[in-house]
Amino acid sequence: MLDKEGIAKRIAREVSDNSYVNLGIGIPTLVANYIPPDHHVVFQTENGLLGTGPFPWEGEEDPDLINAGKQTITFLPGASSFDSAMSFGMIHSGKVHMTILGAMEVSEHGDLANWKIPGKMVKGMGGAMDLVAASNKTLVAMQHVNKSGESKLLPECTLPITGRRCVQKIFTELAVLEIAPEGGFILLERAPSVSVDQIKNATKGRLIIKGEIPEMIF
Amino acid sequence: MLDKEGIAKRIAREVSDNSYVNLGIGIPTLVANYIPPDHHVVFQTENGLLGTGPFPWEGEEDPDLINAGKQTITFLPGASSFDSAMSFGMIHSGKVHMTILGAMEVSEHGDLANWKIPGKMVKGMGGAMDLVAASNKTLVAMQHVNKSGESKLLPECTLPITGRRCVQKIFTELAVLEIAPEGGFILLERAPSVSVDQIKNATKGRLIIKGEIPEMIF
Amino acid sequence: MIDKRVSGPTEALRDLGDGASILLGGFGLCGIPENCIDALVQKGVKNLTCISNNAGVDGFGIGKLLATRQVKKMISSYVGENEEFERQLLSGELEVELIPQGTLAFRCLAAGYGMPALYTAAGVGTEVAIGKETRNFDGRDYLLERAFDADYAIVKAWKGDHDGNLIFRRTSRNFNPLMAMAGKITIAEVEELVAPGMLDPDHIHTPGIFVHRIFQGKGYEKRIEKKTTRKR
Amino acid sequence: MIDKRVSGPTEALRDLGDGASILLGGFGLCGIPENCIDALVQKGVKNLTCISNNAGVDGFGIGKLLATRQVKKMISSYVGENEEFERQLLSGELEVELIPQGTLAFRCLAAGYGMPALYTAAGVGTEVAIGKETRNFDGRDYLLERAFDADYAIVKAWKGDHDGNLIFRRTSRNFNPLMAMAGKITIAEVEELVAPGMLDPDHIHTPGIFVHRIFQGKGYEKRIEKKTTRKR
Repeated sequence: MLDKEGIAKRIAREVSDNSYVNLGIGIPTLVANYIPPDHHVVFQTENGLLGTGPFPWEGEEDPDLINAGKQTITFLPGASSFDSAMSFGMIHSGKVHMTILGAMEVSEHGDLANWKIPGKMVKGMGGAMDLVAASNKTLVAMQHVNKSGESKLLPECTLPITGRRCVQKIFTELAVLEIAPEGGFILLERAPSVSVDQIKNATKGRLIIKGEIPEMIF
Repeated sequence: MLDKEGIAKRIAREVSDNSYVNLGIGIPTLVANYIPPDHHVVFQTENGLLGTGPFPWEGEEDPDLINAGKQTITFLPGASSFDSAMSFGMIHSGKVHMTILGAMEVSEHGDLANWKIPGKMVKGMGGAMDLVAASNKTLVAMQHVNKSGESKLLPECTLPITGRRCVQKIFTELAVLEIAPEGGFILLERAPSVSVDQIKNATKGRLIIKGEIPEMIF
Repeated sequence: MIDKRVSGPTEALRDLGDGASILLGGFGLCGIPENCIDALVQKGVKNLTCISNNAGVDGFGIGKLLATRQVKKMISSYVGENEEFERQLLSGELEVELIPQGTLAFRCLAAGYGMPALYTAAGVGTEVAIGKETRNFDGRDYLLERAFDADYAIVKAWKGDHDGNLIFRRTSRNFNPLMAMAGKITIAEVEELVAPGMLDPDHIHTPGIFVHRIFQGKGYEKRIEKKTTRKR
Repeated sequence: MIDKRVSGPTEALRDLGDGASILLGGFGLCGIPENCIDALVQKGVKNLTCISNNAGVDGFGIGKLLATRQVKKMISSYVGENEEFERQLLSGELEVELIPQGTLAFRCLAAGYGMPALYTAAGVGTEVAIGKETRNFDGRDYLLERAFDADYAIVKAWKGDHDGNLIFRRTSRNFNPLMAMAGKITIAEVEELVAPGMLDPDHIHTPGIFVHRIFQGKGYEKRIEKKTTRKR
């Protein structure tokens, strides 16, 4: 079973060389730490910067320079700043190749729910509905089950959705899964020392198992 | 009867203090020379500059700095440059208060034709269809009759139109006229030593004459 | 050129009355018009509709206007950092419309560019789409979203000149240039106000034609919401 | 970061073949990609669809591509300065689509921003509206115009860096940043190519994400179409 760092590390392998990527809050943010040093990957933050760098040195925080999670950041040589329309423009036109974000639920058709729980305080969708609607690749990083032990991989989302048929792949503490074109979660990889049965038990939506399922490689 | 400079001089009186204005090629370009010195008027050129200045000194032409007529220009302190989308954005949103342009024909409903003569080489509408469609004020500067002596103020345009019901006022060598809401050219002013009959003879569309018509004041 | 200078936030907001709709620049607490928000609190105008990506935090940013119950309605994409906001929302005192962040940006852009509406893929098939036209182009669905039609835009820039030209710094740009274009009356507060000619025309993000009133703000706190650092 | 450098126009245009549609930046002869135009002539590709505000003059700019009969169709707003153009148009050798200048700009913007279409008031009730949807919003009519879908964009900037970030100078900006966003493959030639970090992020007009290939051009003539001066 993977911890958050492990999930991030596995997702990092999905990030192509020479690509532009938007990372959501939580596990996705950690992905940046695991990009191979010889890979050229530029991170976009949707509040208006391409080329985000590491956190600033203590005492060097700039209040005019934050990421979409409102954290103080730095920028790398070759960075560019822009307004929110251009930022979401490059997202919607698919120039941002990949978005990695968290989820409350994913359906076997690739529907995503991650912004609203009826009856609870709603914080808002922020940029998530834009990011998943764009014609780029959407990867989800999340726990396989919720705090009550219920599967988050479902036949249909029960929560209000963020986007329809937008998720390509899901990365959890147990497995890597891909959405099948005809619906269903294709099991691609098991986390180290996790059995197929464990994954079956934690997956409520249709799980598609073809042949031997390899263990993840990092 | 006015010459081109006279028409430009008369139009200059229509330009409000603290306004942004776009000038077309020909007579309209001359209007800039007659803005009262205490008036604050900023000229926009739709290829991407607010705050155009006079022509450069000889030898100081900058090929990267031209107006929409492709002439070398300068810019004034407080100028700003921008791309063509922002330029036409500020036109379409009505932030550019006034456009002054030439015409081949104007109809008594304020339709304008100035871009195409069937059978002749068509050069294109450039920015004219945008300028007249925007919710700002459109003034026309032109000769009252064409080279064949035919009126250019007509019941309906015979040439392909640039925009419908877009012209507010017309300034010719003979007169100042306003488009009536119900249609027709309201005669507002006569050029010096021009009679109402002369204007009647040169106007094919419905001419509306109410009371004594004053001579232009400059 | 045209001098847009006013003496300060009080003069800038002189005609802003109860029930006004206001576009407020900023993302989180980054690039927010601190001086104008304080002046709105002091002025005490009520029943405001505030359109802003976020709603500030308790006691700072738009949070100040929420504390004094001056806001009737918020239109935002994310409002998670404010307890008073949550209280008013749950008690029904505050009306909230949540819209995708890109839609917020594009609706400003459309207003600024004289476009009545725009098509975006964000929100298709979600509850955001309810009551809106969905239209298919080339096999993909899009929602028709209308341009904003707000009375005022209040933005904060780094530098500005007398003509209202604005330059923003780093990610404090965010919604500010878009909202500046979209307001019927646009008020800009700047950290540094300079004479015409001091700014390179090519460096200007918002041409002065979009700005109606400008002043140099005072005492910017620029509060940091989440200070994250590396240790040396 | 991502290195977009290529050796020159030949490498930049390596996969551009017969029948390609190309967005070409510039207004008149101001801000046109001189090096790439020469390379297109040398390459001899045929049946091109060129989308550019103007069509150059005889012997310069797109006029060079017209002289060699490489252009099948021009989409422009104004084409008045070119005799060879006129000859080919009247003889039926060349297809021409004239569109309003703002529509040209907005159709690029829409493509760059992932919007399938846009509404504009330009051309309503004129022959430009024929075959297009006209729609009323709040009492005014607008035309529905589609985003461009061009194979290549070829633009010219003043400065650029290895990441493809671009800065334009004065009115040579014009359509260049819009077309840069709209091309499926975008090629930028620049007067000065610098290392990443040499350009202030706030000064960049076109973020490098929109640019696929960049090189430093040579021997810019920057011909002036109408030299107008004051005498001292």
